Order: sequence, then C-alpha cells, then structure tokens
Amino acid sequence: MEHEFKIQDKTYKLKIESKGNSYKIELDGKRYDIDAELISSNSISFLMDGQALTAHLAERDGKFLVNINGESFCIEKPEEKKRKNFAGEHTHVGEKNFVSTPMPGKIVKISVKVGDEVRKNQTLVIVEAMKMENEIKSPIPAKVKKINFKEGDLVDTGQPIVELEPKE
Amino acid sequence: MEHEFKIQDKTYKLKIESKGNSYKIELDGKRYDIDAELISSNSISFLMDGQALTAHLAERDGKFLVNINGESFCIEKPEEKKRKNFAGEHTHVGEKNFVSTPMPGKIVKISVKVGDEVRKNQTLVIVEAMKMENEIKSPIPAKVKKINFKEGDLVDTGQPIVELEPKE
Amino acid sequence: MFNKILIANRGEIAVRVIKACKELGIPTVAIFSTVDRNSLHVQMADEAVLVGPPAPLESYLNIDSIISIAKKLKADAIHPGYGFLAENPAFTERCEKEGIVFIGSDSKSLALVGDKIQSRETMQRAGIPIIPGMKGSSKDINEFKKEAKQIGYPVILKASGGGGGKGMRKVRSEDELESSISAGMREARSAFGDDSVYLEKYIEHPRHIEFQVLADKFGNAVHLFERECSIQRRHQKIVEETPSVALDDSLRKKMGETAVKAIMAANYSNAGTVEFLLDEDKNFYFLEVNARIQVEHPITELVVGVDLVKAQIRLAAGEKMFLKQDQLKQRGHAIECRIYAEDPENNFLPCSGKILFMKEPTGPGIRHDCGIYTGFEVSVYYDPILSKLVVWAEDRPTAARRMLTALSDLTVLGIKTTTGFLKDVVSHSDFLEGKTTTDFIPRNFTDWKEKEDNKKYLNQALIAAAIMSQNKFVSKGQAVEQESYSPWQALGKWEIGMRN
Amino acid sequence: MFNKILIANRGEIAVRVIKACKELGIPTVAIFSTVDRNSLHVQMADEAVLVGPPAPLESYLNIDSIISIAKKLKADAIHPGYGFLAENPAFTERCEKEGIVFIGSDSKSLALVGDKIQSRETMQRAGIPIIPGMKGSSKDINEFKKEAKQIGYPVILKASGGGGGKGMRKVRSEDELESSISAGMREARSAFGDDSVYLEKYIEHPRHIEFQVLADKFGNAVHLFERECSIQRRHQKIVEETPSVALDDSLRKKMGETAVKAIMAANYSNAGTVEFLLDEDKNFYFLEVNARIQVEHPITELVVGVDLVKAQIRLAAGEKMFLKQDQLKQRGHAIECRIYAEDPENNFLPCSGKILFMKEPTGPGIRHDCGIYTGFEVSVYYDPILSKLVVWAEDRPTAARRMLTALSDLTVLGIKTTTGFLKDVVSHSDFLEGKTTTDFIPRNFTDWKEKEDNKKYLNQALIAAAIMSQNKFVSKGQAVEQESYSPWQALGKWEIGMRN
Repeated sequence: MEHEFKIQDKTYKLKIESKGNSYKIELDGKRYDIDAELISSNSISFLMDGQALTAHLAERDGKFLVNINGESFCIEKPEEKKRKNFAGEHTHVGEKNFVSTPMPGKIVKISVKVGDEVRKNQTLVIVEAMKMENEIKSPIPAKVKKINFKEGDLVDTGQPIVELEPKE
Repeated sequence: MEHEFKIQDKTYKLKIESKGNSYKIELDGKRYDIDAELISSNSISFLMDGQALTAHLAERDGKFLVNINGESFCIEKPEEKKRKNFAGEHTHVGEKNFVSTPMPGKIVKISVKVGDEVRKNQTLVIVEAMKMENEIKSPIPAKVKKINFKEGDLVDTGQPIVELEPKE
Repeated sequence: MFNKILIANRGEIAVRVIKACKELGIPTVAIFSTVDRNSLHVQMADEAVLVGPPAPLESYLNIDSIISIAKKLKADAIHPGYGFLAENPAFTERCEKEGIVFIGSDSKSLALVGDKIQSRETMQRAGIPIIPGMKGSSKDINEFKKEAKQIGYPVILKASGGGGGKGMRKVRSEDELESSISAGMREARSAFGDDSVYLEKYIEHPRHIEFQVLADKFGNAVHLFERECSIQRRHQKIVEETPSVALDDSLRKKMGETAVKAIMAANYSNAGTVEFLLDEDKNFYFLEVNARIQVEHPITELVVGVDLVKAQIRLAAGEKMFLKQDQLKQRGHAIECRIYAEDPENNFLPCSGKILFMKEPTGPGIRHDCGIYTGFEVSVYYDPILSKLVVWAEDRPTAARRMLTALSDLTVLGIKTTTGFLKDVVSHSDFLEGKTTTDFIPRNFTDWKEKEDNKKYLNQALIAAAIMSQNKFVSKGQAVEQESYSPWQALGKWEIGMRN
Repeated sequence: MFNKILIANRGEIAVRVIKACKELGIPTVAIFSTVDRNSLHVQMADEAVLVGPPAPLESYLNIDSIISIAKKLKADAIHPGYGFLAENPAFTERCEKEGIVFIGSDSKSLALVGDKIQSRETMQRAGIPIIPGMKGSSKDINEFKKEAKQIGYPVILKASGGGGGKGMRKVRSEDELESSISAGMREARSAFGDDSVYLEKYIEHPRHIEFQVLADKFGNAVHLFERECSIQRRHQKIVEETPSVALDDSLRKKMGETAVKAIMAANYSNAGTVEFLLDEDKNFYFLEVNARIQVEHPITELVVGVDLVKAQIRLAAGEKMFLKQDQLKQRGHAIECRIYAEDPENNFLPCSGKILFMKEPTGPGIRHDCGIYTGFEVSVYYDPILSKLVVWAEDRPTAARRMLTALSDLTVLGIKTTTGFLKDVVSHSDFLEGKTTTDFIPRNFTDWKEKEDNKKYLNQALIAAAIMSQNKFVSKGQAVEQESYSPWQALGKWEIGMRN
C-alpha cells in the first residue's frame, strides 16, 4: 500500500507492507523494519532496528498531529484534504484582498471607514482575545471597500472583517 | 427509566429522567437534581445541588468499576451478569468442594495425593506467582478425591486444582 | 481556621489553591462561567457554582455575584488567585464589609501598592530607590508628551491599576505616544477596570529581580529570597528561576532587607512580591509590589521549602509569623516555564481550541501545575496560560537540562503552545551562561521559527502517520475494542447487540 | 562519562534510571521479556532489545543474554536497578571480566555483603553491633533445630543471598521450622538463584531504621541520613519515611557514623544502604547491607536534595566523592507508599490483569514513580509493585495529610491495588503518633477490610453508574465522536465512509 503525505509544501511517499505488528516501510529509497505496538488510542511504540520511540498522534481536519520526543509535526493527507472545508486556515490577507483575525475574538475598535485610503501597516481593526489587544494592519496600500462588522462584534478566524481594494 | 444494581449482596434501584445534561434521579426515596458532564470517556463531572464530584468509571464483565475521591466501588448490573460467564471469579472453595488459586501462577508443590485425609487449613498446594509463594489450604476437613494438575503446571484462576470430599 | 474557602479564579491557580485547601482540610467552593463548566477547578472543588457568562466582567470580575455566592454557601474566606480580583481594593473592601476574610492584604494597603504612583511616593519617602518617572497619572496627552520629553525616550507606559504586562508598552518616540496611550488605557480598563496609565524611564538591559515576602497582621515579615524573571516577551514573564546568577550573598541580603522594608512601609500583610529592576552596574530600583500570589511562586516553594499558598491561608486566618528569617535557606535551583496557548511563530498570538491529547511530564524534581487535560476546550475569553512546568535540581545546569527533557516529555496535541519555543530558550547559550536580561527574547528570538529541517524524527513521524493510515489496525478491529474500556463504548456495543 | 547504559531491569525502577540517564545525556538500552514489549521502560529508552521469555531466569536474570546485548550495542555500563541481578556477585564479576562497568559496588564487596553470614562476621570484627544468630547456613534440619533452641524462639529465617522479604519467615516454634525452611529455600532459589538460609533471634517490637550511604572508589563515603521502614507486611516494606521520629540528633549521628564504618569495613563503593533494627531501648543492631539502589530511595532524595541514581552513575564512572558530610542536611519530611497489585482483603495476594483506567496524583510535593499506564497489562511473572507514591512536606503531619489526599487522587481501575489499605495506614492514629514498629501491620491491620458501609460516595457511585447505563449519551452519538480524537477511531469512520 502507498501513502502520500505533505508537511508544509513538501510531499512524501511511503510504501508499507504489514504482517501483524511487523511493518516493512520504504521511504526516500530507504527500507525500515518496524515493530509497532498500539500503546493507547493516541500512542504507538516503535522498535526500528532496536531504536525505541514513542509517537503520540491525534487527527483533525484531515491532518495528523504527531509528537515524538517533543518534536511536533503536522502531517497532511492530501487525498483527505480535498474533502474538508477551509475553515480554521489562517487567511490573513494576500490574494483575497481582505483582512481577518488569526484567532476568534471581539472587535474593540475599527479605525477606518469605507472609502478611506490606508497605508501599508496602518491599523485597521483591533481585536481583543484573551485579554490582549491585537492590531490588524493593512498588508498593502489600499482603499477600504467594505466593512463587514461593527465594534463589539465577535469575529471568527477567516471571516473577512475589512475588504480592501489595492492601490497601484 | 429504571436501573437495578448490586454491590456485594445489596440491591439498589434507581429511577432516572434526563434532558440534555440534566438528570433527575430517585434513589432510596430521595430525589437528586444533577448536572453531569462527560469529561473524558472514563470520567463524569457532577454537580448535585452545588456539590461537585468527579467519578472515574470503567466497565468489565458486566460490572462498573467506579472511583470517587479515592473510594472504590464494584457495581454489578444483574441483567447483564446473566449473559457473562463466571471466569475471573474468586471461586476458592465452598459449595463446590474444590480448591483453586485466586490468581494465575505456577504450581511449585502438591503436598497431598488422592485418598489422603486432610485437616482444615492443611496446605494442599503451593502456587508461585510474582515470585511469592502462596499456600492453598483446605477449607474443611476432607478426603482428597482428585488432583487435576502436576507440579510445574501453570494454573489459572477458578480451575479446580484439588477436588475434595468433605468429612463429617 | 476557615470553615470554607471560595476560590474566585479559574485555571491552574484555582487548582493549586484547591489542593492546598484539601490538604488543610478546608472545604472549597469553585465558581465558573458558562464556558468553564468542564474546567479542572470545577471537578476538584467540593462545591461549584455558576457565576455568570464568559466575559470576565460578568463572571470572575463580578463582585456582587461572587460575594452573594460566598454568603449563600457560608464561605468565610475568599482566595482570589492572581489576576481578576486579586489586586482590586474595591473587592477587598467589599469582603471586609461583608465579614468575609480576603486572603491577601487589607484594602488600604492594596489601594496603596496597587496605585503605582502612590506606591512610588511611599517607597521614595521610605528611602527605597525608584526609577525616574511621572508623579501621577493623567488624561491629558500633552502632559504625557511633556513628561516623556523630560524623562527622555525611550519611556515605558504602565497601567496604574495592575501588572502582568497588561497595558504596558515601550514607547520609543513621540510618534508612537498617542496610540500607545489609547491602547494601553483600553487594555488597562479591560484588565483591571481602571484606565489610569503613567510613564517611566526605560532602563536598558536590566534584569527583573523580585523578592518574595510573607508578612503577618502584626508587623512581622520575612523574605524568601529572589526570583529572576528577566525572560519576558511583551512584558510578560515566560521563564523564571531562583536563585539569580546576578546576585551574590551581600546583594541578596541588601535587596531582601529592602523588600521587607518596602512591605512594612506599605503596612502590607500576607504574601507579596517586591519587584526590582537591576541594572548592569548592579543598582536596583523598586518597580512595584505585586499584592498577590505570583504565577511564578512554585520556584520559591521548591528552593526555600515553604508552601506559599498554605502560608497565605494561615496568615489570613490571623496566625503569627511562623518562619524565622535566619532559618530560611535556599537549596538547589528551580526554573519555571509558562506554557501558553500561543503561536510562537505568529507573534505569540493566543490560540483557542480543543486539546485532543495531552501527556504530562513526570519524574524526580518535576512539578506541573496544570489547568488542562485531554478533551479540554481552551476558550478565547481568558488568559492563555495552560500550565506551568517547574523543575528543581541540585544546581542550575542540572535544572536547565531537566527542564529541557521535561519540555520534550510534555505533549499537547490540538492547540499551538509555546513548548517548542521554550525548549530553544532554555537551551540557548545566553540562557545557559546566565546572560538573562529583559531584552533576552527580542535579542535572541525575533522571528523565531521551529527548525523544521533540523528535526530528528521527521521520518519516524511520517512512518507513524503511515501506520495509522494503514487500515490494518482498524480492520483487525483491535484498536477500539482492545485498548478502550470506556463504558460509553461498551454501552455502544451493547446497544447494537440489543437491536440485533 | 559513559557512552551508553544498559538497564537490566523493568518497571518503575527502569523508568527512573532511564530518566536520570536522559538528563545526563547518556543514551539508554532497555531489555524486555516477551510479555514486556508494551512496558513503559521500552517506550522510554533510546534502544530496546528482546531479552527472552517471561520467566525471570530466562530474561531479566539471564546473564549471558544481557551481556551479549550490552556488547552488541556497545553499552559500556549496566545499571541493575533493584532485585534481579542487582546483588548478584557472579553477574558483577562477569561485567568486570567483559570490561563493562557495573553501576554498583565491585564483585568482591558484593559477595561479602550479599552473604549475610560473612557480612555479620565482618561487621562484628569491625565492632558493629549485630543480632545473635547462626554463624553459617546449613542444609541439615537438625542443626537448624539446635541453633533455634539455643537462640530461643521466636527466631527468624532469612535467605543468605538477598533481601526484600523473599525467603524470610518468622518461626514461632519447632513445629513450624521444617516447612518454613523448605519454603524459604525454594523462594530463595527462585529469587536469588541460591537457596542458603539461616536463623537469627527475632527482636520484639523493633523499628527498621536504615542509613543511605554513598561511597566512591577511593575510600571516601558519606551518609545521607536515615529512612524508617518499620511498616511492613510479610517482611516487605510498604510505607517508608524520613526522618524517623525515633531518632534524636545524637543517635542519628552515631548510627550514621556506624553505617559509614560498615560500608568501609566491606570495602564497598557506590550507593548502599545499611539496615539496622532499633529496639525499644534505642539499642541498634546491624542487619545487612543492601547493595543496590533501594525501592525507597526517593524519600532521601526529597529530604536531602541529592539525586541518588545520578550519584550512582557518577561514582561508578570513577568520580571522586562530590558531597561533604557536614554540608548534607535534612529538610522537611518525606513519606513513600508502595502501590502493589495485591488484594489487601485477601491476604495481599498478588493480582494480575489489565489497567482499564489510571489517573496519577499531581501537585506540590507529590512525586509518583510509576511503571504502569492506562491499557497496561500487569503480568503474573514479576514483583507486583506498580508504582511508588512519594510526598514531601515541611513537617510530618503535613506530609501524612498530603499522602492521604494523594492516595485519594490516585485512580487505578481494573486491578486491585493496596491504595485503599494504605489510606487507612497513613491515617491510623498509631501512624500519626509515630508508633511505628515492625509489628504495626499485624497489630493494627489483621483481617483488614475496606469499610463498605462507611463509604461517603456510595449514592454518587450508583448515580454515576446509572447515568452511564442510560443510553442517552450513546444514542446522542456524542460520546465517542466528540470526546475521542484517536486516529484509530477516525480511521474507523473513514473506512465506513469508503464502503458506502
């Protein structure tokens, strides 16, 4: 069986054969003989040529969250990814020409109004979460096209708060 | 809905009505209003008239094993009990006229042979488990009827090791 | 001693206080907001009562509700923890009026030390060195501008009403002054219910050294030595240790005596901390009195061998000072790392969400003061502190090494934490050499990223994911059935059995 | 320092040693028998190798296999833990021949102190008080009978080759002598590979007081004060504490000096414990030297502030003594409770089976040295110790109280443990008053039963069971889906999705 995974932008392919708790795995042209035991529903104990390791795993949104000896990995399964929506992604800015908050919170201040021209890095909105204020700034010189919230509103990640029209 | 439970030889009946996480329970003629939250798959957090409690539970062989603030309970569900076999029970002696080991181990010595007359508390068999020797004694004055194992054998809980014929 | 203590807090500090009460045999009342029904402090207390909606002003800052719960349940004392109402003289005064013992100092001394400007004046009169700065707060931007110019940039903006970095901002030039003041005032109001702010001289490359003091109600006080808390980001301490490598015995003695003098000058009782800045020439300046149990109190407990929370309760109950200064000794070295739900790769923005899996480090010399568990939902409403990992060892290098292995053993899946960042902090050469000044983080860790390429276990992580993906385990039907004994799942199967 | 250490043990002590090695930066090799593949020490070591079938003689006592694994993996030192090969001079000698450092004393001194009769003679010559008893072992029952008569009943039968209560039996009269000797010899052979046993005078109402000693290879030794281990059942310690209430400073000093003298007389190096009996008139008698790290070592670590396992490793590597006697101080009080998989209501018969759910106690002053976890299968093959719950506090009453709450917080479902029994022990008035002699358990706890009728939470337990039984949670389909994020279960659902 073959598996394809992504970590950040890099793709990895693994071939895997198993018999009971014994696995033969091919990765990057190297072969590994592995004895893997399920220690709990979130933990696997491995022996790889004598090397002992315990991996802790959880799964969410088509991704494996893995921790081995304090190192964290977020491993995407590309084929599953497609079936998921994009909620929870950090869509701050960029191609979409709007700003959003990277974490849910309450809008305490909106410093601009529709039609305003804004500098790059000018503060547009202040969102308070966990008692800290976070300034949401304009990533580009732009004109404010639309404002979708008012002060006091709760706002979730990914929701467009202020929509922008880029200036050349 | 009604539930019947047994702890040791005592039977308890509970009436229970629920709506979301709210429960109305009647037990021993008393009524309790309870807010119960599932904290993990083995733990419930209760609020009973302000009193806060966390119960840890596991289930095996038709029994709930419950621990609350360090107090342990073994709660049987009689209706489920019937469908289980009796393996794992501590059937030392008694009505069945045989002796068995309360834990799995290895027979290191059998001190009697078929036909022997034995006193009450006379050692019949020595079973070693976890590096400790445990003497299995005759619960009654009796005559040895049958011996089902030999020295060196592994023996499980509940298996009749020596069968006895009671003496009047 | 008290009959019942209400804990007006949540998270790890509420858990810590409940444990102390349990050991003292005092029943506890937890309060919780609607999003905190499943929090650990609710599970551990003897009684737990809903205090209000999630917003702090309506729950953990809601004085009327808290007092009425205490009276209804006949709690004769309230422990405020840190944050929330811990340093609010109005709350303390209300407790005093209602005949409930506030576990802390009295409202008068709290009002004094809680007002940074007043307390600076008091300390100055008592002969304690202070940092040059504004004599009072103001609402007038021009006054701030004038004062700032007089003190000389860079200056630092502080909230009069509280600590913990809330409302605090470094201001480099007049350009930044106005927006900093507005933001600082809003944060101050939200955090402390008081928007007064003021300015002080910003000292370059200082160390943050604080002294723990315990005082009874009869004018007796001892100090329990220092904590160095120089490693901060956004003026929030993240790593603390004791002893400080910057102090020798004579400076330690002098600062300790000054700390006791400061506490006496304020007529302060119970546990309090006197914060100093120590400059590069070993001059020290009074910063403020933290009139509460500190987040970082465990390192003192481990090195001095005194339970500070129990001491608070005993002193509040009117016991005379039970410790003698000359019998207090430091032994070994302790370090604390604060574990926050924050994304260290994204400007430490707080994160919320569900803890999918957690495993706590254990072992000799490891203490984990923890407010979360597997399945717990971290909400957006409160301070993102999840837990405090504290280690003790015979000496500083051993403690640093122990902290590194303990951080590696701490597993939290499902939410970003500062753990990986902290591993790099405690293994950084400047940390190991004791070069810890308050600019340690900006100096060494600006734009920190986890070193993806250097990860040792990349292949193993991929292999783990592959084995999980392999439906082998599942199709064998072993996983859930063999490894899980949850009654829920058992009932699930039983249900199915019934339908057949 | 060593390049790699093989740990020739299992369970909590193997875990303890691996943690020490990790902090020292030394890679570790675990060995495991076929039933121990899922044990904690295998998960924590850097390398893990199958050593043989479950029976100890074929696995953890299999000298040839262990040596060959060490050589193959280039481990240059072996830590034996306690039990198994810890006090086997043949194993130590083999290590010496193979050029592998045995982390303990050398084979010559081990042979001396391991032979109780030889060591008694050596101690007697060195002027150390000993208990009247047989001069040597014997295979002749008549010699035992003669000696017993001469010493006077009651006498105590002991294994020459080891400690820990294995092979040890009190003999009240000549009637019991023969069967006791046979059983003792069998147990001794099974536990230590040597069936020599001997007799000693049985002292009434003694306390068991032992002193921890550390010695380097150059003739320097210090003691780290006493541990009182009087609370025993079947000659197995179950609760230990330090300091002992029975010692004053002058007796403590005298016994400590005697302990160091005993270690020197045996030319012993590394960590060793000198056991004494203390009678009602405060006379003390040498019992034996325990030539290993003790089960109860954590209480000394907490009170004296020294990591004994790391000290063992450093001393074995040839470091000179790094501690000075006059700088060692006791601070506060520590208690250890051993958590065994035993049924205290059924003559402490060992129990085996699966741990369905476990929750460890945590908090200030609590240390839990643990070899098990939720889902772990306790096998019948080895010593039934599951973990050690250790607390430290400022004083004895506070420590006892902390132990009681920590025991209440320890949850183990699925297997019987001694936890409930230990709660009654540490809250017993004799314990609280320090009336701890070795007959504490038979005196106070014969036929102990858990007080079912006195249980406070009976109704709540029934209600919990009822709520679980109510299919509400399950039919809502919340339980498994919301609360469990196991990839196995996720894959399970995904599988079903694929088939549709």
